[in-house]
Amino acid sequence: MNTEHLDTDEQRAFRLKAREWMAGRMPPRDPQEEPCDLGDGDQIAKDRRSQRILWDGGLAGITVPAAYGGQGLDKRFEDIFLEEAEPYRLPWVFGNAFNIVLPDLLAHGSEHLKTLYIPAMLRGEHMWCQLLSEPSGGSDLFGLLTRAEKRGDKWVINGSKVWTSGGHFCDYGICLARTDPAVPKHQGLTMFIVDMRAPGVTINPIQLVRGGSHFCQEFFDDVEIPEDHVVGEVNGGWTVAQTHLAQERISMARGWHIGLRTPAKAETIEVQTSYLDTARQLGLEKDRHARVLIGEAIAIDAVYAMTTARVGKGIRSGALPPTSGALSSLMAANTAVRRTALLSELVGPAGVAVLPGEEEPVIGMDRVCTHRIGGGTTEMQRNIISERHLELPREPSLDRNLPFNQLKHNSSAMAKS
Amino acid sequence: MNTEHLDTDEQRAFRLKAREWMAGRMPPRDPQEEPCDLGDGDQIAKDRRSQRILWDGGLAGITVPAAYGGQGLDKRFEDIFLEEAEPYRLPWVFGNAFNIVLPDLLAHGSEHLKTLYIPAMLRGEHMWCQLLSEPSGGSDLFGLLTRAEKRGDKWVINGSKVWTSGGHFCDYGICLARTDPAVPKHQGLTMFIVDMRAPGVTINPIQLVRGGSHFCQEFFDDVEIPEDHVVGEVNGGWTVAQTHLAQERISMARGWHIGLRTPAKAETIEVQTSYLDTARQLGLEKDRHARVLIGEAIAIDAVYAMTTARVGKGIRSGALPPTSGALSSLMAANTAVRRTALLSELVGPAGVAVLPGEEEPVIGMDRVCTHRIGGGTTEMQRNIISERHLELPREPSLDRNLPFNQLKHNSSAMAKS
Amino acid sequence: MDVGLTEDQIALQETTRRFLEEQSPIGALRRLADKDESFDPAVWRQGAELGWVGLFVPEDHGGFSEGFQGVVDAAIVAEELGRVVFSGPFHAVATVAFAVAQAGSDAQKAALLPALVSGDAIAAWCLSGTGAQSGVEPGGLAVTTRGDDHVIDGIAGYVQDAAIAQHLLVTARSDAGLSQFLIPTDTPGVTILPLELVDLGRRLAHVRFEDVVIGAEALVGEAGAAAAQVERQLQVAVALQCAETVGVVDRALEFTLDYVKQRYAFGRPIGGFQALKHRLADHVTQLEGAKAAAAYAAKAIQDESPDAAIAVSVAKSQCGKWGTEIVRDCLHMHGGIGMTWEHDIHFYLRRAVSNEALWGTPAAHHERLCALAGL
Amino acid sequence: MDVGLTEDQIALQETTRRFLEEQSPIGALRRLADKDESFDPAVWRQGAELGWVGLFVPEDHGGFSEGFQGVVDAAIVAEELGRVVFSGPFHAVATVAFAVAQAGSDAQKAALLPALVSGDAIAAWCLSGTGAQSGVEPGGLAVTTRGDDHVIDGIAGYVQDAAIAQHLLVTARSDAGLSQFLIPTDTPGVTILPLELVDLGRRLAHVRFEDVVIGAEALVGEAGAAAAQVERQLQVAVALQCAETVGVVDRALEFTLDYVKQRYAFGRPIGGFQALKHRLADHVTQLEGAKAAAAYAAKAIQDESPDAAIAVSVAKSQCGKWGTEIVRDCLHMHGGIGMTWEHDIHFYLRRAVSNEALWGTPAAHHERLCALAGL
Repeated sequence: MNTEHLDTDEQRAFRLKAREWMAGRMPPRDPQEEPCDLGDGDQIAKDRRSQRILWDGGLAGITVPAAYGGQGLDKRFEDIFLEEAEPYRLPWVFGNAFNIVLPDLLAHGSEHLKTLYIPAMLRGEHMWCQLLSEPSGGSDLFGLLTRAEKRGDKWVINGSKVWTSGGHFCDYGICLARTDPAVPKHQGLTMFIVDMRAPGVTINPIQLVRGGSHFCQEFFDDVEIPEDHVVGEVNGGWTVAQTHLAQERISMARGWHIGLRTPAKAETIEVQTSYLDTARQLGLEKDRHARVLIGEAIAIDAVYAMTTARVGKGIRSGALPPTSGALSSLMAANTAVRRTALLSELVGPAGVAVLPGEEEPVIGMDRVCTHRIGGGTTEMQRNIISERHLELPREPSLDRNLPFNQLKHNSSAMAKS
Repeated sequence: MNTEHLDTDEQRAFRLKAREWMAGRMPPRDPQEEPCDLGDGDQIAKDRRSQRILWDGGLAGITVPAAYGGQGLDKRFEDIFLEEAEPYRLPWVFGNAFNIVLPDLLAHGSEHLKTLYIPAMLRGEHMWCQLLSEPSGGSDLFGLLTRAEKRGDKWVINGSKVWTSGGHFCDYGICLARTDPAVPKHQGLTMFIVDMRAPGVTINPIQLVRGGSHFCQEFFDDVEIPEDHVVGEVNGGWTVAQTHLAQERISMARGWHIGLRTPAKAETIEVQTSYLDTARQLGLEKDRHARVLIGEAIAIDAVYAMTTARVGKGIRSGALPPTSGALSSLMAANTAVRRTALLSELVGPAGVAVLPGEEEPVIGMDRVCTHRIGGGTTEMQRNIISERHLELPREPSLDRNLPFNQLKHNSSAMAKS
Repeated sequence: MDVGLTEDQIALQETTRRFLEEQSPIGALRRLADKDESFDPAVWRQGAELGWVGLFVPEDHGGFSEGFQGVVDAAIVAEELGRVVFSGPFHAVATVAFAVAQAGSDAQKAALLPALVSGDAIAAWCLSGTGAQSGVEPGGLAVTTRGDDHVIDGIAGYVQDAAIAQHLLVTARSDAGLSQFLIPTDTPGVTILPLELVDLGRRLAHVRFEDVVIGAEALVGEAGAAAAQVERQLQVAVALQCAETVGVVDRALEFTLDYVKQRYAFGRPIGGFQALKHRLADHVTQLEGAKAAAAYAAKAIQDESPDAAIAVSVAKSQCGKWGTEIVRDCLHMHGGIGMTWEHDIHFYLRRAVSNEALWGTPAAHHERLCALAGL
Repeated sequence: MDVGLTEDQIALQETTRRFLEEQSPIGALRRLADKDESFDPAVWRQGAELGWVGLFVPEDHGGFSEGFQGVVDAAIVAEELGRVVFSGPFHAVATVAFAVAQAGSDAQKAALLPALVSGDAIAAWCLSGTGAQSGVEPGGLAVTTRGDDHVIDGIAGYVQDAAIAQHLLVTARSDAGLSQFLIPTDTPGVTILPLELVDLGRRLAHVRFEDVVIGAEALVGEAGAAAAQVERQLQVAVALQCAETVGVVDRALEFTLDYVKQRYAFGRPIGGFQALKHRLADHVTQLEGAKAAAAYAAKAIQDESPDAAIAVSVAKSQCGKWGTEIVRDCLHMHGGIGMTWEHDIHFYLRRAVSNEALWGTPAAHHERLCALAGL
């Protein structure tokens, strides 16, 4: 796994510096720990401290230009850093900041915004969220209704965003809003930076079916934004969003959390021993039907892992287009649904009722809660695959060319909001 | 099953007449016999004779007006006839004639056409086919390309029809053709009666994957049709086709072949004993996985039978709309596909290879050949159910309002033909 | 279940629906769950007063049905209960009322039935053990004799409403065969072990029997000869469960259809996208199958048809499998909002998933179908 | 299988594809079937000359691979064979060539391998009996000793190409364990019983052994100690079958995509309807899974990875199930024309359905996965 033998002298020096600096300073990795709970304030505080440690050691923003506080090194140095960081918990809560906001700013941000926000991000001072989805439209991102109007030298935002991971812990958000409703829907959007503590911002956690509430809904009530806090061009938000979404896909494919991306993952089939344990507990080891169910669960897990690895390899080598991540996403969803059905059939009533000890019957609740909605519904993944990979005709579009406020549905919706 | 106790005196007299006439004259029913093989000339000849026997006994066209050679009686008499006919093989090869052409003619035909064709039909003299589907469009019936042009006092037909059941044995066909390509596709159609022996008609049997070839493709090369052989209005073919398709659906739902419609079907769950025999032959009686597979096959068969019965009852009582037959059709397709998968898994290699004796491995070939395409693909059934039953929005239509010959795809297709 | 209902049945359906919409709408379940409660005793009593339990009880014990006549009507009620994911102890009480009315002694009938009919008493039905196959056949409890008494040991698994019941109808096996006993829940040696559930509107428990000594007067039917009556009870229980699932799915599909017609994306109602349309067409088709199978099963039991046992397992196969499949996709079609506690749909999915797993998974009923077919 | 191929492998793929397109296109199979023939010996010989069998044979016996090195390359060839639903005896000959190269005596290697490599000889591989589980484990034949000789009795089931083979590699069980023998097909007591097939481009037979007496020189490997070599052969056979299925599905999807882009209905290409688009998206996703799993399996065998056995059964699960599912829907999307003899698609579906059922159904491999995982 370790690629130390490939190091140049310079790389070797960097490796030793990283090794030495992190030893004793960074918190150890706990394999049992949830990678990232954006509803857990303690974890967030710990990760802020860790990020500051990396900054102080010259290990923050390894590939970010030095002008914005980074190290200005190439990708090889990041791999070396990740190898050396393997024993530690890296700060996982900055996923939005590093995976999405940073590339948005580097590609489209003004010098002012870049110097204002990137170094603070690298020091672990700011947590970021992305403010894209709205209650009125999930898959139809660019049909958003949140309005931003220019009043004097300020932009004033009104509307609502939803499914914001960790919204209530965030300092800043990158927010797409409609600045010109009189043009077709893609053309009248602008990307802003919003101070989440600004007057008029209300943040409500969303309670999920299974408990937990690291998603939030935000309401913006005349929230003022300085004129220079536009990322990219006014009414050019769609272009910024393309960068944004591409980065999101790439990050999902390679692993959202820095430090969970192991540069050369061992490729061996892992069999979930819990399946076997369950069969033994139920006395079904020799039951042929149970064995068929378990064998299928083993197989679909393995196929999913192999497919993800293959798609990742294909994207990296250029053999597959970057949108191929949709194949993995769709298979993840289908595999999860099938797995819950197999395990439910295996355990029968024990899937829906258990003696106290756990908070809930896990297998049955998995069955209730396994849905691929966040991060793009299966429908959107199938659209991407069929239209971009298979080059099948696009859906007839009824809203692509008309001015946004002349679409019947929107005119009433915007009147309400 | 027999409803003799409900008879009025008149009905009783009719019953006795039917009973007496058929005894010794009609061929016996063979439960093993395929109901109708439109590729089998002997069967067709036999059925022509049987229909003539019924005619001679005053038992043909029981509900057809006397003016056209029928008995002019109500539905109750038909039920009585079917009860009495139970021991015999009724003439099954006239499905198209009685289920579809007869209602088309009664609803839309001129007096001339009705007197010309209905009595001959009832005497068993003519076999009919329907000439609707074309090679260029399966589900999109009304996108048909076959042209009919008026030349003097004749119509002249050019084009091709396909999936005609028993085309090579038929005397007449009812044929939908385009008479005005300069209007939207539904508006320029006309329904004709075509003499299948006329010059210019070529009939080719289609060889299917599994053998058998009771479907044909017809080519029309300047086929002349008398001017008075239009059913309904010129350019009013769409209206006639609505009657036609509704009758087809109703007939499918109640049973295509007269005599296979038992008026008060016993409602008991029938378990396919072949499933059990197969398990025993393979020594899998006690194998739990095999039992789960077989049990599911038993269940889906039963659910399909119950659903068909329920839908039929619902349509008759008005609780369900007439299009509800689509529910049965879709379930038939889904059930058949699932059944073949279950049985294939049960028998393993014996599904794809057998010792000689049968012509082919039945279970595996069922798996290859089980598709619901004819009689409306599953996609069309799902459209009917979602748009008409669930009242979901119709598909955006790109061809409904434009003149037929201005659709890009058609202009090139019509130039070719 | 609108196909083939009589006028009386339609009236029963409408009365029940109106009562439930007023007294026990789905929102009530969320309010109960927020308080960590699982049902409202007052609503149950009112429902009982409407005659829900009396459907299985003869007139002289406070009800209004003889024999198996109440099964189809009870299925109509169960379907309505499913539409609001009702939280009261209908299945447990109805099954025990049916059992005692059919097989109980006069003393048992007189003592228990009027109180069940009025909603004053709750009874639970102990059938199976705690294994993966629990729910399709008797198991878990063994009975021996000690003098004139009967002694029960073992664990009855997944017993509905045991924790709120005053009476238990217990099925136990001896060398002679199956026996059933009607005993108070507080009989010494009986321990109720409540379970954590997926379905928040229901209560299940394992019930442990340790040297539980019972007098002969507690026998329901003949000692060692209860197999046939137990089978009938199982049929009633499963048929009512299937009818309930039909109600769950029917209602979930209804509001999902409303939702997809109103929710816009890309300038169109999402219900206009063919991918959703076709899935919904499949769902309504399988729901029609579930309605057909559930109705057939109830009717077959009521008519004492020879295929009643098969019909019940056919119904469970269809309702169990498609109940979960359809409601799961209904949730999916709601998108993000379907994943929130505030939306109703998850309560429907919880009930569908639970009904699939309890009283025999579809797979367990498939095996049973083989046995019933003689394999 | 384009992800991760070396340049040499791409060249092998291209050469094979070009040869097959010229010499054995899918239409050739229809012409053979119309004549009631199942393959063309001349084409097989030419294919062998391209090196298809030599991939498993060391240089001194006419081939060019040592050990397990040929497995990935052979899988590339098998995938190409799948794309034209090739009818020659590749799987049988390749598996026996692998077996003899790995475990045969020097005399056996010298006698058989050059003739297999050149296409002059055909050999068949007898593994299992005739039961429903046939194909995943040895069975059907028993061996006893009589003096220095071995005596085989029983029936080997579903043996590919036995009817055209001059040699049989036989797996038989004694009390000591498994043994393998290489014998001429015309050995006294051996009867070939050809079967009727779904797949018209393949030949299967049951092979009956009645008191078949064989000398010790026919042993392949040690008597009673062949289990490990048989397992390896099974892995190779199944991995090649999976690779072939990938080719079958890949090609069927290719021309189905072409078809749905060109076929118009309701003024649009039918491939523009979302119901079809979404199903095709599912299919290409599962095909990607099949490609990943088949490639992983071949590589794992070649690398002698400890997870090779599991990888093979995982691949069979994925390729078996989705091969049939996808090609079936491809046929469906062709509408009426797909149901005609004249169209190619049914040959693809026949091969997919057969490959799913032979050498272990997915369900049989699921059970095997449990055993391999220690359950």
